[in-house]
Amino acid sequence: MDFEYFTQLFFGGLTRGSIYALIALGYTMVYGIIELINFAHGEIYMIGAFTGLIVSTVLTMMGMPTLAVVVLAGMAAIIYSCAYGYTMEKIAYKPLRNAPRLSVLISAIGMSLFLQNYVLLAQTSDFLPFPSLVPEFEFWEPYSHILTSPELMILSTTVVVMILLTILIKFTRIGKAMRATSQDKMMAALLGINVDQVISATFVVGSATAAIGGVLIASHIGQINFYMGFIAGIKAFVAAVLGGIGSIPGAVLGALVLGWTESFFTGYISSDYEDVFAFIFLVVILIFRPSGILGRSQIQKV
Amino acid sequence: MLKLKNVQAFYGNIQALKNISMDVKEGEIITLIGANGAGKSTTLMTICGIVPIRSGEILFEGQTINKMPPNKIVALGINQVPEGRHIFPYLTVMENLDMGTFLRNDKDGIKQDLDYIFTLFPRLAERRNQAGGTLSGGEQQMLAISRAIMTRPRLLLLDEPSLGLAPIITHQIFDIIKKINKDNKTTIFLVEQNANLALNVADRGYVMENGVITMTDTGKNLLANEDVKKAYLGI
Amino acid sequence: MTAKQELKKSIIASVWFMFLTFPIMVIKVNTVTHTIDWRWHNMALVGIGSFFLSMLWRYLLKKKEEGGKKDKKAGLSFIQRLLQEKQFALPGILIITLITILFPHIFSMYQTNIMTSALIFVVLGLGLNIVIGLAGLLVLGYAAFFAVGAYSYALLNLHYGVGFWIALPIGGILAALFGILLGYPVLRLRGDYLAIVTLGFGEIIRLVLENWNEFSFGPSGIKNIPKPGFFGIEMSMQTTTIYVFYIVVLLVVFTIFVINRLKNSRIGRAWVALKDDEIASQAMGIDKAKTKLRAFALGATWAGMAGVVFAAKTTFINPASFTLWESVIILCTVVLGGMGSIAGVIAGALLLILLPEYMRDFGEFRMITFGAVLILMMIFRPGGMIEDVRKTYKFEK
Amino acid sequence: MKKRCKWLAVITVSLFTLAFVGSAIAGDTIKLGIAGAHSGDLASYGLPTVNAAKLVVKKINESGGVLGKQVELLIEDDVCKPEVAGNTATKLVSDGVNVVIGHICSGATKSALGIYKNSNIITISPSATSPDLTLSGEYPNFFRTIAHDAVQAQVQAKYALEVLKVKTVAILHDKGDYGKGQAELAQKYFTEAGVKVVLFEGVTPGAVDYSAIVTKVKSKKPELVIWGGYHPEASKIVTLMRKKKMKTTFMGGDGIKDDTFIKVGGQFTEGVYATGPRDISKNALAIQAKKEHQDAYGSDPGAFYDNAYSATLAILNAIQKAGSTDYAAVVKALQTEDVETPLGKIKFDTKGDATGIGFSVYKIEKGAFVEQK
Amino acid sequence: MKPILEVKSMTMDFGGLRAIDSVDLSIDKGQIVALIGPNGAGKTTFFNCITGIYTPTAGDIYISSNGAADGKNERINGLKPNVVTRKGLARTFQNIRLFTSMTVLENVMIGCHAITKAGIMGAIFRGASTKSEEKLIVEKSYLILEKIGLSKYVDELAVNLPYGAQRRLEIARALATDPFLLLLDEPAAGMNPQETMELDELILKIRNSEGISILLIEHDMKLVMSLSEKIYVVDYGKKIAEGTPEEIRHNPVVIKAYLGEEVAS
Repeated sequence: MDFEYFTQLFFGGLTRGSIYALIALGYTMVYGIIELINFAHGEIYMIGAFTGLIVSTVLTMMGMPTLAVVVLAGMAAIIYSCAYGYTMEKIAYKPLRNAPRLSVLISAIGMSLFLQNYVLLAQTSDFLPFPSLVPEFEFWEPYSHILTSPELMILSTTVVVMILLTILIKFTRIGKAMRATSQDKMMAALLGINVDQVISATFVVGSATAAIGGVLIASHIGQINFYMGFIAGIKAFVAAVLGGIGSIPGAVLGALVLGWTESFFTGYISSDYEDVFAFIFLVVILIFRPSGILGRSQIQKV
Repeated sequence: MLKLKNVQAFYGNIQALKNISMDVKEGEIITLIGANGAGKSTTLMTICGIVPIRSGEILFEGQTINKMPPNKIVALGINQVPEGRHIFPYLTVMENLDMGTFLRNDKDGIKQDLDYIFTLFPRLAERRNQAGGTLSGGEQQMLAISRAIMTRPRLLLLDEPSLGLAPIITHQIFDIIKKINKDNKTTIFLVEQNANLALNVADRGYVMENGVITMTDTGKNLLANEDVKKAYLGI
Repeated sequence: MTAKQELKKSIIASVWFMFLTFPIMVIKVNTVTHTIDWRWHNMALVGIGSFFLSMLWRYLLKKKEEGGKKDKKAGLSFIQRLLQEKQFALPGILIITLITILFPHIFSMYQTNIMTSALIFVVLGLGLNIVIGLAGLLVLGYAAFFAVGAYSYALLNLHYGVGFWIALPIGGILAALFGILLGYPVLRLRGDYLAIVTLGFGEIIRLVLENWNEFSFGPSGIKNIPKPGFFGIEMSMQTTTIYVFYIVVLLVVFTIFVINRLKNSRIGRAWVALKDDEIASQAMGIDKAKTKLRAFALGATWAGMAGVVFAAKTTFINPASFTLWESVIILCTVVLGGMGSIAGVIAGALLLILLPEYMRDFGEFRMITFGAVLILMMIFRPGGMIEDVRKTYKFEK
Repeated sequence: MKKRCKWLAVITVSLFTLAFVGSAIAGDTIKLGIAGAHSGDLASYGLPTVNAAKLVVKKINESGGVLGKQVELLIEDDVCKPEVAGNTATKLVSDGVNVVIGHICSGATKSALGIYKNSNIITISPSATSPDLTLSGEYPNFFRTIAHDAVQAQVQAKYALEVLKVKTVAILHDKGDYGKGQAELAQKYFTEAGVKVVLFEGVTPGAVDYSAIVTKVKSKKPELVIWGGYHPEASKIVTLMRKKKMKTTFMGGDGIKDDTFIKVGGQFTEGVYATGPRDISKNALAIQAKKEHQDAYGSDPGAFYDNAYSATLAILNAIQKAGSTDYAAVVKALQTEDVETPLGKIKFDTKGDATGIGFSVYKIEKGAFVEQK
Repeated sequence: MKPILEVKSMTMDFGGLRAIDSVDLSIDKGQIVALIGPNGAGKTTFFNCITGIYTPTAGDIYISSNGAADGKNERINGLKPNVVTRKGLARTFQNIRLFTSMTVLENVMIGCHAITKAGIMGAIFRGASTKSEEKLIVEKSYLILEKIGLSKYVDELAVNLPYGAQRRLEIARALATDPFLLLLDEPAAGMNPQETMELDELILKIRNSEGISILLIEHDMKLVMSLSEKIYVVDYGKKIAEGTPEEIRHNPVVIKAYLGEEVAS
């Protein structure tokens, strides 16, 4: 098929991959630091979207200008997601620091269920319309049939988030502490790093990216409900593993590869088996590269 | 400088330290020897706040430190090179050293210390951009000690620096330990399996058995002690 | 800690949770009337609730920490001891047998029915326990084998009129084949990578069943699957329910028997060794590939048989019964019950399946409670309800 | 140790107590079971039915009940899962329900119906649209206040052909029981009518976005897109289509003929066609039912609300007319007695489908479904 | 007599890194041979190649289990670790690798895995042969523990043992596989002089009473010098010396690379 079709699928996959990446980052950071598959991470994304919706609606009703609404709602979503991420770690994971890994996993599953049903009960089971926070950009008009303005927004935000995150990890004090903690917790503590604080910070940063993802995707597709975090969470997790869990560039790469895989498979073959293909692809990658695309191969010292 | 008063600690359900009292004076090298599992490493971990203390008191320069989190203790100037070295495997040598400066802000001081380390261990300077995990055992031990020096400790705790090292490297490391003590007036608390070596460099020594301090004396006297000879020196 | 400090901590917790739950609990925007419903009473509830709960929480955590000091031997629970004491074995078995035989006659059909469901999950839990609890392989797609069993019976019956009793072993064998099929490529993977690949495998099976209409009738499923026959005798609904109950009980007994035997055998020990240390196990002459595949195959066999029974019990199956959620629930039964422990897994499965059923009266609050129970159980009893006690081998001269 | 023992005992005792609480409540009431998804991802389809039944029953009880008895609701969750539905059904049967409103999903309904059939319990579903539930004749105890999918597919094909005059169509569905069934029927009728089906594919419900499939639809250049499934995915797809400047007509079934669809999809849903039960918005009872919901819950009613409302009215009316809760009598009353409901005047044919539920095509104009003549 | 283990110009590369560079080694029946060298010289890698954990990049490894002149030479490169064990090569690990959730007895029983064969069916039906096999395993394991001097710990969890005892348990476990060659990776590491002396006796006992040959990696020069009949020294993956303890002690190359002046003197 023609080149334009290919381009459209390419950008479609890129957008989808960017969203996966924003969620996958949280997964991979948390995994990197405490080796936990944080099943409840998708719920943080959902809570980010809900907070964004509630705050933006309230502010709109109060008659605020659109730009202020967008900024404030985005901020609120991030702040609250971070707060939930932080609290979640303190309640469900911190008391299990020395417990078997599976126990922590079950605790995470419990947390996921709890948060889903908490939103269900406190808000609604219905789908709620989410306002388009991103306007149609005039300047983008000639290309918008290939890549719509909101999609462009998602892509550019993702890029910005990636850059900020890279700076955070590579060049800041807390980033330095995160790198040390993820490789050797005890040694990190012996060098004066407050490990508990670093773990909390990781959850907070991961939650912030998830919240950004939640608000962006919600305003892009225009609706949210309490269950939206589940599938997105699973997909993002797959992406994180695909890229090599624990590795930040890996999460981004894995997410993009997953997004493209799904997009091209749907475009050129069939969306019926889209997920089947995505999973088979994952299995094949892991068979040949058991630690994911960019994962560190874990050579066991004998 | 450091005082342990009737310290008790547990590892899980097992009591690892039973009423330990010790005393470290500024500027000296003291050593703690004993069999494997006697509680030597636990003593160090308890001082650093990694293993919680059950009862008793630890004082550093007159200040109680036993309720402090590890990072606060490090900030006071106590640093440990743990058993097994614990190099960050995916960070380069430079990055590993950089981690040691986590609590420091004095750029000039850091630079100075770095130069000092590279004169001590020219090998590390050669390998500054190599990942920590790819170094040989001896190099890793050098790096671990260097990283600890980068924190500018006033009290340096060393846990089994000779473990698994070739004889020639072991001797080098011990020479360096003496040098660090002399150059910087760093107080050194050495836990060692190789009692012979340790007692030779130490001003004073403690002997530990099953979580209890059974003997303390100067290094020389302990070397000459019949019981110590039999049990730890293999003579 | 002083009371004042405690109070301060609780007040901080209270304020924090009021802040945390503010947008979601307090504000409800109505997009129809464009009004905002400010539910301030919720905030008060959260504030008061978290104040007291945080006190309780800290108290419990403190107690848990102190509990860790106790001697390990005394930590053996009442049930664990009961299971070990020989003199209780016979009366215990008698009582349990009596209860099971009488159960469907004392309780209503509904009770029997959900007990049957729960027992099917006991079989599933025990099967997964081979893979996870004994061999230490984290499988997140176990429901796939369950689906293989259920669909083998449904399809074999539909196309060839194969009866329940013949389908039962076939379902088990087919599932075992799938177990090997999955196990083979993932032998090298461990831990979380294995988990995600098996999760993918589970989803693949479900999605294929959903999309391949010609084969599996897609999402509309297969209905009118016959209940198990008893020498061709027509049975009433009531009798069939009881009959199915007894079949499942027998299956459970058979499963327990086999798993107990396996656990204390050469193979069982090899699994545990492999779980503890793969490299050392290989150095002891254990064939890693073969041993792992055996675990996959055996674990899957039980899921397959449970699937056949499940299809016969519900008489209708569609892919919706074999989602990731089912896999997760089965995993929860194993971990919550106590990994490796047969009694634990049974208790875990009964609790996890029966609790939501009996909590129906809590209506909408049951799932949130369920989530909270999972978290609390893991924090305060991380080893599961009944922890595994391995058989001690005695040398008699 | 002792404490642990106690703790276990407490759990066991409370479990058993809980088990008996349900069955302990008895009395001279008419028991109406409400079964459907009340939690989980499909809760939004099940909960409106609960609300509808509650409102109707409240009103009837206040005016003296049915046959002089109060109506009691037994609400049970089946999460739309077949195996849970089986348990739900047994539970309702054990609790002695007289009739059941439900289940919501066709799959769950199929697995529950056998149990009700064995116990002679009439079941009215407000939403299970799988054709063979009634057409197969296997379940004489089954009725529904919604037209089955085949009717809709025929209406869609007819309208597309005669009014829209399309020659090519793309059919999408959500891979679910309901959606895929609908899509397959549409494929059948469109093909029979000589329309070319250029694309027939399922999409994953709940996926993060649908731009790939929308791109694919765009490349196939169909004149019409038929959607089999519910409104959340539909509104995501239609929103994307419009954002990508596609003007292709979009048509769905009763799964999207829901005000939430317009609310959620907003301006992008303008011009979308949906088939659904004949317009009832001017029906006095329907207006009243909607108002009752707004008064009681402060929000617009959700999916299948009117169908559930009508089902409750119909069954209670049939019991009243039959003079007892006797199975045969109530079945007869359902089939013979007309009843005024929000859906209009309905009764049921011998297969169990409601007659009098006409099907119309709607077009969304200015944010509302407007019936097309 | 043929050597029971013969390694011919074995090379092992990891990516671009050459960990072992064309090393030859041979052990005769009943010999105690030591492999020494600085850390990172490739000693453990050498063990891993022989025991099948790695497949050497080049070279050959032959075994001849009875050591008789007409015995069959068997090439074992690239065989899986479990197969190598079944052929009669057992090993211990530098960083103790015991089965932590098992008791001392069970640890040794796992060692018997290679020499027993009960399968799934045997486990389920537990026929006469399985039963007697089980009994045999328990008995054999117990006897080994008695010989190694660990019988008082039988029912303890392996992890609760004192350090020295854990090292010995590893040896006991390896013996349970019925080896003709035992490879010990730093058996004295972390032991105090007393324990080391006992280890010395134990190794000699194993060799003398069972005729099992021993290849060991060790840093404790006293132990190495007193036990071994032949010593190989490696550095940077290359063999730099080979000979009797006396020859090695005075070899200038070895002194420079490994021993240092003090030890040599």
